[in-house]
Amino acid sequence: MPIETIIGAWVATGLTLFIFSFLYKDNPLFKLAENLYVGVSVGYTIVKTYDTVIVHLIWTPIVKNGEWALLIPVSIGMLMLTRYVPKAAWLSRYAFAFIVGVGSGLAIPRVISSYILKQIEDTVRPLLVMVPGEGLSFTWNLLNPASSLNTIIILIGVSSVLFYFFFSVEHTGLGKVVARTGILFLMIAFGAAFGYTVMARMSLLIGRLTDLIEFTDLSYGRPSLWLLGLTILTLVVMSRRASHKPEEE
Amino acid sequence: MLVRVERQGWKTSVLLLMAVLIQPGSPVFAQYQDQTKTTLSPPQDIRAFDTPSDGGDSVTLIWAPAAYDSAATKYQILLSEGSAVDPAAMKVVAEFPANQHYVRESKWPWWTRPAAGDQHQFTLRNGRGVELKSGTAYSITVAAVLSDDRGIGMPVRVTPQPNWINWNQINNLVLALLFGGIVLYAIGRARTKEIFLRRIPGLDAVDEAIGRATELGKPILYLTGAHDMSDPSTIAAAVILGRVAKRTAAYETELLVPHRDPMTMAVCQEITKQAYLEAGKPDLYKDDSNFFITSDQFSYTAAVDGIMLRKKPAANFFMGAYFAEALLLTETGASTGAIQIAGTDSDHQLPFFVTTCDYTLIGEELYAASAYLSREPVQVGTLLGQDIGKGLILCILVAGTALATLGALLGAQWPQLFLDVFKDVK
Amino acid sequence: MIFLRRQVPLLITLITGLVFAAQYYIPHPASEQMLTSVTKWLQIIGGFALVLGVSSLFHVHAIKIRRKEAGWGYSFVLYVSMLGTIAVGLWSNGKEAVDGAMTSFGWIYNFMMVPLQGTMFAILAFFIASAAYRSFRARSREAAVLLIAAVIVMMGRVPLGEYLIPLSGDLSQWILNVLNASVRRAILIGVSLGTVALSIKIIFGMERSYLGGGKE
Amino acid sequence: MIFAERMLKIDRRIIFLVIGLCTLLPLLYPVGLPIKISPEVRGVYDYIESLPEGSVFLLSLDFDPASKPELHPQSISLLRHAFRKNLRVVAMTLWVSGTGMADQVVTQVAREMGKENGKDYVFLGWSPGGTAVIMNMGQDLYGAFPADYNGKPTKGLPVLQGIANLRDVTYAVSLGAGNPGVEAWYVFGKDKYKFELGGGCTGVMAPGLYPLLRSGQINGLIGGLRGAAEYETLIGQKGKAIAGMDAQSATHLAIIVLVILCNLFYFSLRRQSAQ
Repeated sequence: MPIETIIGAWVATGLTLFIFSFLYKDNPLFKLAENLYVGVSVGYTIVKTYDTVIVHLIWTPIVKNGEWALLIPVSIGMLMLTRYVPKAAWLSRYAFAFIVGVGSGLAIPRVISSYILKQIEDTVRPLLVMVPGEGLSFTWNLLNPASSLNTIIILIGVSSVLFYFFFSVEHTGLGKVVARTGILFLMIAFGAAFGYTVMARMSLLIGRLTDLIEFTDLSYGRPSLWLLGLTILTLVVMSRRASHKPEEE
Repeated sequence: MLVRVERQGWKTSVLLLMAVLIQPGSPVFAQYQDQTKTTLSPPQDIRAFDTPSDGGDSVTLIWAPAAYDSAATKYQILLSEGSAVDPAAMKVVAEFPANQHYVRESKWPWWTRPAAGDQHQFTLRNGRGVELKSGTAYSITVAAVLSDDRGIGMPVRVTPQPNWINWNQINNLVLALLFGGIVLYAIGRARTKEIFLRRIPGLDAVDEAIGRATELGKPILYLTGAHDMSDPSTIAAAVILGRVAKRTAAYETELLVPHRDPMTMAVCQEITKQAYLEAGKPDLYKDDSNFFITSDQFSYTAAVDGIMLRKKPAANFFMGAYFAEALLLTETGASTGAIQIAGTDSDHQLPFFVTTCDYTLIGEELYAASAYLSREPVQVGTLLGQDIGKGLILCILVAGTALATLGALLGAQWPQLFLDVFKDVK
Repeated sequence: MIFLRRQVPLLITLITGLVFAAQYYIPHPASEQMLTSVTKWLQIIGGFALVLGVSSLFHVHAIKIRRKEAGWGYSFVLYVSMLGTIAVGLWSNGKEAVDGAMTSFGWIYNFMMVPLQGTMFAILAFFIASAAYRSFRARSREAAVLLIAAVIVMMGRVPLGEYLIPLSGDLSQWILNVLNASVRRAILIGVSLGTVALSIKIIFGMERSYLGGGKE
Repeated sequence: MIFAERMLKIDRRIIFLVIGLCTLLPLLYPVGLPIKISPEVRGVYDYIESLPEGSVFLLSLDFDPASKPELHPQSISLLRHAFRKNLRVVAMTLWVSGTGMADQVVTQVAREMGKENGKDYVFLGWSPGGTAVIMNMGQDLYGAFPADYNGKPTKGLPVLQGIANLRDVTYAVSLGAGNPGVEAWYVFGKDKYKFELGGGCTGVMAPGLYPLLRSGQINGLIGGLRGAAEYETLIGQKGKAIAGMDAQSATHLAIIVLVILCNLFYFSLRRQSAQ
């Protein structure tokens, strides 16, 4: 195995364990890893942006292909950066005005078509479905998402939740019933999201532990085991030293 | 130029609407004519025109259905540049089974549908071996082919053109204008008149929590979320902070507001000061009740958790935008026995807030609570405008379902006149 | 001066907003050409925006180091790691790998950034578990409904759950596909109306918080 | 202090330990329970299966290392499937911090399947602007990505022959961990440029994408590690997702038990304080 991979395995394991040490409590090892993380990812973003934007999107097209029109976005970008020059900071407004204006304009029709029209289109369905051999009938199958029963349930769900978020109407009488139905639907959806989020977080843990297990291999020099011991030792020493000092705050 | 096209378009659509309404009842009979040497009759009623509502480089053909329409028979589209008269010299650019490509299979809504649903249609575009350029005249026709038999229709002349308006999306434009109008109208109304907003139950819970903190003589913790002041949720959180601060000033309860963003902190200091002034207790105001901790997500969380454990606030408020730190905060808060009230539009964190807090303002309720408190015309007007929009959509959903069911029941086409308007047809 | 500082930006927003909203309905090649150019511009401006986004970090930590505030050592770590990454990245021409062989920039990415970022979120698994035990209580009827739905989905989405209670798979499928979808649809419609309303307010100059920066 | 109260107040580090063990033990000693295939995942699989050789398959890996455990296995399976069907693969990312990872996975799978860079596949890399990149690709692919990840000009690459913009893409799949992701690919891509779109996402995102799935705006959805495991089962190649499923089962069961215990103690406490 190449030496840089072995060193890499040790570094990666060490940093992983530093972050896990937060489970014990907030401590210097965690803070070190956290700041290292922010630093590295900012550095990474800057390098990538430089390579992609300056080299591939600006320099090459302008110098090699003579696309001088690209100087317009470059100057708009420069205007944005005037934010850091107090006297000229107002110039950055021109850039933001342009970006926000274009963004808002682009958003309006697209949002209407994708999120309003498409969603209405799929909710508005006939309650009676053509069943081969039976003709037009009401289907009760819950497991078929397109069955009549599910069409009604979806209609009730969408309408009651929409109604729940009405703010210029008092929720009384019939409105109260509808709003309560809405909140029940909302809670079920939140429950589903909850279950899925738990699943996602557990998956992440599984992924990290899989890597750590891989690094217990002898070919890497078993960094997981050694560094686990070392991290625990450091935490113990640090908490001992902290307990000797008088409580701060 | 634009105006003229538009007017023509309107005329066409009115005519087409009539055509659609009248056509379905009248059957179209295939005619057999032995014009060519073959036994297969050529396709009839061929019409070719520039494909409407597109960027050019494309033409559309319409022709009548025939008795031989089946999977065995094929239709060929023949094309040549200029006004060729000899169909044999034309190039075959497309071929497909004769029981395909009906107008009803295409996605045109009734206002742009060029012919009745039972007619054949084919849209030919530039590219993939077809050369079709805007502004050039072409001859085009359809041939029916069954094994060796070939019936070629009369070639028609056509010139593709780019268009200035996509009529298929006109419903989108109408809705955008309608909703835009509603919002602007509602804001205008909110400027001149008092608009009714229902009281958000969460605000009662806020008062209750402050009351309890006073009884216990413990402080109140208020967080404004992860975003800076440019985010609407932070603005809403700051507005609600004003209300909370006013109450704590009146009850003389300690208020703690740890921050992640220095700018937000500065704004919140002003808001808190103002609130104490309004409550008539400016002498009780302390600048350091708003304090900056750090912008790092987890270090901030650990620090706030530490405050919760040491000072044991009687009530914790979490307003604004939150990410993964939400659970770490609310769990610690719950373990100290504090009343917890959350309000966020970060939908991914809502489930956790609902299960760990005593009361949660869900999504738009946060904005509504802020508008209810601030009475700012733009905020209130927007809320009213959105309510009208939601009301309209609600009506469309109910009426649409009823009409669609009726349509299925009666086998009628007319409900489509309504339903097509609320479809994304392109 | 006020005209230049306040009115002109609002005018720019009004015009660009209306033009690009209208563009959607105009299929003519001229309008398409305009969209092509401007989306390319937005890409380049997006690069500048990224730089703007990270630069406030420079500022905050520079102050910390200069004033030797509590924990300034960590800010120093941040600075060094950032500058180190930039130096190595430029040395490697911004490539993590050349023909499948890892560069030193790739090494930093693979053995520092990937594990750090990955683990940051993996620790949440533990906090979810602890919250599950200590705080996920059915305080109200609503919270009870939420928890029951959550348990069904958690059961239905793993092989063991489907093995123990075969119905849970179909049930969670139905919850996701019908109940959840209807709620998400309503939320989507509501949020979209909000987005459109916000865009309209921005275009007509009623919402100006995005301008910020610089005194009037 | 009564029993329930004391139980609720136990040190949370004990729970951390329980969860750690529930994850670790099944990973070390797998059981291998069968995995059922859901229609959402099958939607993506069947569509790729139906594509003729040489169709253009665009894979946008819109995630960063934070979601690697969920989306990395999905991208491996999808790429293996696409290469096996001899599709022309165009890969890219909209998330800057995912660039290195995306390059790695594409190169690794291509090498494993014996595919040639530039001829059978291309990795375009990353470009800033998020949704603007999608729109620009829809207008002009070569404007959005003048060069691929390795700096080679994209114009003239054999794999991109006949592709001018997104309209020429047969099938696009976005593996999204947030925004920009699957939704952005619909709103700014498919809505106008009319390619078929499929989605893969983290567990956190999945429930929010169901309205789009129902309305056919996306034709399939691979959700989280479970979705990845289903896809691995479908293509018959076991990977990290299937290996993780036992641990996933164990942790879910542990969480469910914890929630039930929490509520048992909570209600017994409430009853006692009511008395």
